[in-house]
Amino acid sequence: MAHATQSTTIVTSTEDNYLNHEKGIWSWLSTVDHKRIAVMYLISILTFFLVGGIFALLLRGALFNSGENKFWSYITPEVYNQFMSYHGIIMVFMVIVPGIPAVFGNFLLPVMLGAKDVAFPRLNLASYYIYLLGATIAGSTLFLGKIDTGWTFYTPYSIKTSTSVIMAVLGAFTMGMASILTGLNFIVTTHKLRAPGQTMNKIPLFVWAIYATSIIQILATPVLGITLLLLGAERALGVGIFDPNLGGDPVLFQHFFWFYSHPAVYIMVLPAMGIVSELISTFSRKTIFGYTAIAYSSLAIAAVSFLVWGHHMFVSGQSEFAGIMFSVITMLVGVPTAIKLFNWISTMYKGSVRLDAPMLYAIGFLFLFTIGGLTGVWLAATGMDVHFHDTYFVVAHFHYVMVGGTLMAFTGGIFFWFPKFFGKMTNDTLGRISWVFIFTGFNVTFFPQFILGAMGMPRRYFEYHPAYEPLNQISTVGSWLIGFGFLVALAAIIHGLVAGQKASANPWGSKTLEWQAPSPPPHDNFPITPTVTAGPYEYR
Amino acid sequence: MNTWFSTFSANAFMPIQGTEIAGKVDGFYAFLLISSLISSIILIGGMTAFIIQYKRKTATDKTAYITHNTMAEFTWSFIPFVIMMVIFYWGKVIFNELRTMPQAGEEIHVVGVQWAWNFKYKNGIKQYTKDGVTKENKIGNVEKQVMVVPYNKPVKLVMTSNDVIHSFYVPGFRNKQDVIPGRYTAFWFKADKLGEFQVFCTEYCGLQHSQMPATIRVVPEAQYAAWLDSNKPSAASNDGGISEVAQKGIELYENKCRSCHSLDGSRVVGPTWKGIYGAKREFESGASVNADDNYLRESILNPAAKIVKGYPAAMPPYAGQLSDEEIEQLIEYMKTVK
Amino acid sequence: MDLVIQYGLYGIAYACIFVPFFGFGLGPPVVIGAALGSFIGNTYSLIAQQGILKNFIKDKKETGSGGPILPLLEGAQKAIDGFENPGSAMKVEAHHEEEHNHDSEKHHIIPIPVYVGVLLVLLLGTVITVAVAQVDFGAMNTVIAMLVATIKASFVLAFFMHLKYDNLMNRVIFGSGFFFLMLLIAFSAADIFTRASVIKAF
Amino acid sequence: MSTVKTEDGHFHHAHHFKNLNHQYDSAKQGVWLFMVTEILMFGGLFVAYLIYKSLYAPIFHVGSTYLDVKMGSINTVVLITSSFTMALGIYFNQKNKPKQAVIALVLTILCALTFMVIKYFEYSHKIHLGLVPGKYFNNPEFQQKVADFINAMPIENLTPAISDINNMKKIAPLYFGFYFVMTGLHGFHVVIGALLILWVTIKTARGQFGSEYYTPVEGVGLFWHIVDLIWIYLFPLLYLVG
Repeated sequence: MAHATQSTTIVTSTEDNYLNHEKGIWSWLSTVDHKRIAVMYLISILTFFLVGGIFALLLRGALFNSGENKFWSYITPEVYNQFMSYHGIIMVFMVIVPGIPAVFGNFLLPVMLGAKDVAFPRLNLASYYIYLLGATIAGSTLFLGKIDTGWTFYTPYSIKTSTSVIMAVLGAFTMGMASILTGLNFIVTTHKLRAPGQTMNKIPLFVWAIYATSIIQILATPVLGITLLLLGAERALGVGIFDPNLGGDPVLFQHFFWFYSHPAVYIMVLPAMGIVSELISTFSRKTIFGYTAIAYSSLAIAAVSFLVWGHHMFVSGQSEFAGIMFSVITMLVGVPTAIKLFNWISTMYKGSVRLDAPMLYAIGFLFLFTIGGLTGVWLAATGMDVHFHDTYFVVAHFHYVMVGGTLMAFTGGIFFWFPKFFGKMTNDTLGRISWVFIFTGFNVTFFPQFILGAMGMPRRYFEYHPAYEPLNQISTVGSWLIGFGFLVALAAIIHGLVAGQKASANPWGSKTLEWQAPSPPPHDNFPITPTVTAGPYEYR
Repeated sequence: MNTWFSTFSANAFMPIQGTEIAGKVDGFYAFLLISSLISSIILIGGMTAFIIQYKRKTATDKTAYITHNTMAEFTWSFIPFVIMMVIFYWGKVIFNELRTMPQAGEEIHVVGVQWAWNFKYKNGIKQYTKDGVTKENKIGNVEKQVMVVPYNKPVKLVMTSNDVIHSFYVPGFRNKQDVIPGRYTAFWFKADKLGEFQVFCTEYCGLQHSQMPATIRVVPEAQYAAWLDSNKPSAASNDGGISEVAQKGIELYENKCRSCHSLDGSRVVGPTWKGIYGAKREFESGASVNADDNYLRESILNPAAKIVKGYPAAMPPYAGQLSDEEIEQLIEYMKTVK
Repeated sequence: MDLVIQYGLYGIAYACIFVPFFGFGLGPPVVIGAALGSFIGNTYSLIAQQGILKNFIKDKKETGSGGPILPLLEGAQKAIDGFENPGSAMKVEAHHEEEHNHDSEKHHIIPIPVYVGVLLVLLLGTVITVAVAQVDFGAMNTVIAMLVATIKASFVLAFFMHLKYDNLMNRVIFGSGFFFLMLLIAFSAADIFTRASVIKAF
Repeated sequence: MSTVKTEDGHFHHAHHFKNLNHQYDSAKQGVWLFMVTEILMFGGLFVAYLIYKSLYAPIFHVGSTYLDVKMGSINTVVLITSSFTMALGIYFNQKNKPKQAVIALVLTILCALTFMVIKYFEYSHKIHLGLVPGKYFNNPEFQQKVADFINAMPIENLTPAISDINNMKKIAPLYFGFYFVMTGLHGFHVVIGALLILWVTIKTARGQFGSEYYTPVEGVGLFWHIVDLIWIYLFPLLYLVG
């Protein structure tokens, strides 16, 4: 445990905490307290997640059967393409990329480092409003001209289509800007605001994961910025850089787009790995196995993620030499991921494991991320990817690592840090029930899609070959289970807010620094700034 | 259910192998399937074993203070590294075979247009979708283009697209290749099974992305030669006595105009070309004129100038994209559309 | 042990950067230089900034299993400390202890004549670029133009932006920007210039 | 919350930092991280430019002959002097001389404005000639020049893409697509830089900076030097080496 040598025996629950420090809605909207900004992010991200989830259910409903009598008759191919695009854009740009870093990174990074706030508090608030601005711009396309290019905006279709692509692209650009500013804030906080005595190998693994994510955010998002700007210029002025009739090369657009978007998938999954390291260590009451290995493999993943984007383009007209080059380096990304998985599982060895709701979500992460990771290796092999590219195999793969990985860890994180956020305990049985529904529903939805992919069903298809119908019907039923599971999770959270019993400062007996601050922590996090003398996972 | 799926044979859930390479890909698939199964058993099995064995008994259990173990950490980073290098190399060998074009062999040209695959043979046979895929053509009975190919002979497809990126995917051959406007890409196969193979478009290309299938029909050598001769367009008859210039107009119509203007009077996005030449046109601005050469040329170069009443101003200007000679061919063709 | 892991992972990362460049032949010496340069720069910053070597020596001394290399390492540590802040080798202990509150350091102020000198160099650089461009050296034109531009840019960076007097972390941060840009160029070019040309037979 | 000058002339640093120096170092590091994102954004444009320049060399060669090297060099000199005056602005703030600092900063803003005026002339001249990106391009004379240039090229360095003359004539406006996007985005950054310097000049005039606390001036200065740095690379690539 980070022994705080000064006696910080928790003063009886100080009435003054960050929630009731100031009253009134304006005190929330104009706050620069990183904890309040985290709560505001949580609310926005959960709403966008709800909207994205509804689009997902509509999509699955539309794909229930193919042919004349559609399950949702009002969904036409045009409406389906728009739903498919909105599900992608909302989930990627509004929920998963900002998700864990903005909510848990904002709230926990300063507390885990023993700091009073992030390095640039006003910039933190500005990033939240820039994120909201971007979300409203992209969201406004729902009413002004829709968008039907998918979240990848591939040219030349995104140049030719008459839907409002410039609006959506501007929204994505602005949200990218917010993501850069958050990453910048977290890097400087980790470098400059650590508690006295807390060297880089005494910080919790969650901070390492957020640090690696912020590095990717800083180095990858600008290239997405310029790509989207050029796409806007393409549509407005006909600049011709990505437009084949004007001499451009659409494959170059894919290079620029995936130079951001593959590191972006590591922006999505690395924070989730950070959360899982915390959960596994706390709920096995055992020091993490191979701290340095996990910390440095986060950095290794961040570094190698910039070299592998070509595996999205094996069949897109990319040269065979480039395909082979990207394939060999993509295999290297698998090594640090395998290191992490093995380390988490050996943390449980000789531990004392307790399956509360957060731990169940961590176990769910390990189970689903193993399958997701392994199928990723299949797609990295060029010979196999030619058959699987742009089929439902890929859809299943990235849902296993994104929903199975990031969203499982996100929900697990909410249940784990709920006492620290709001000072109340959530109802554990409701949490476990929600896990059961989400876990089974997830497998019922997405495992059949691996088989559909092997059978060759292409992606983004509204009408599919009758041979694919039975598996699609199973998948749609599964999606209702997931929907119900997340509703139960929402019920557990609301129940916690309304009727949760008072939480002590350290309900789970965890050893990292944030559990030494009272929950919910006061405005300046710690009555006295703690001095750290030992590692973050000193369970005996 | 269509029998071209072999559900419970060795290559579980993979479509019937249409080429020899498909067999190799399925072998690789079986290896990946088994090795991943073993790895997940190790990982998930180990996890569940630890969870059950080390259940928490009291709130303050004593746990072992193990921080790391170099030997274990080295093995479980080196062994996956080696397995992955094997997977990479095996994949590379198959990829190389899929992507090295045969020297000799039939050459067929494939043109992907928004929402149909068109095929062109050396001796001039054109499998073009005349009026495009209409609304009610569900996948079950859509009018699919058929590419007839010889059995057990290498066939090379030189593919391009006229508007957006599509992707020519034949599940039976385990091969797919994007078709990119402004560039040629190649796709080859040597079919070693008779019958019909399904072709999908797997790169998102808009409204009817899911309704542009095609079929590859593999026929014995002799039957293929006979088919080629019987369908060869004789030089004389060129589609009902249209002049040479208008003939070229068809090609331009297929590439550039078909997705918005129909020939049979139905409304797609823009007005139909049926009986357009000389007809009276009313405009949004209230003025009206008979559709002569100048009006048609102006509407092609700068369509926003005169918008026909009741139609959206959605046509992009073609100034600088079509040469005068091409515009001439289009107008000549429009005259023939009755 | 963690040194082994750290440099092992560095090895993997740099191996992936060599693979494309060797295959593509984009001047491997340039790439090896850049990779080794940033590798050494990073290691140096770890040693100078975070005292990794110092802890390593301390551990080895405590366990008494230093062996022959210990004095060597101590010499290296002394050299690095000497280089890091000249003339105050003795102060190094104090410097590392209170890592965070280094009030003693004043912000470096560059005298005006130095600024004027840099201005003249930049103006001269512009004149040279324009003059050289008139003479046609064929492909060399681009190389010369980029060379002069880089010299001018390094002057702006070093003096106008105080990078010369800044701590190592900011230099590494700024350098990483160019490094990742080089990755984008190398890999996109590796694809675009090695595409098989497909020709129509009829 | 932020740093404010108290009556006795000292500055109180933001409460979550240990001291002014700690805050200064953190702020500097934050600004440098933002500079990396600027470099990477413009870098993306340079990458696209270099790739297309090597694919369609004649278009870029003939295109660059249409650019006025005189105006470009004046603009370079203007931007370099503005960088110099910006550095002086920081220097005087470090020396606690707000009056000279304000003069230096105002000079920088003037240089920025002259840069934009010269750019206005360049743009209006090109638009007048019809040399604009693809969709609105109508200057057949430029297309013809590209065709003549290719015909005059020696056979051995004719790649298949270049030898297709009428295609090259059709895609010739690609050069001006690049020209307007790169210089336009840079110009936009010059305008943002000028506004930031204006904000900092007002604060200097109000005496809110001193030798202990001048971080905003240094931050804006860094941004301005990056904008100048990008022009140092942009000018030869577009104007000279086409």
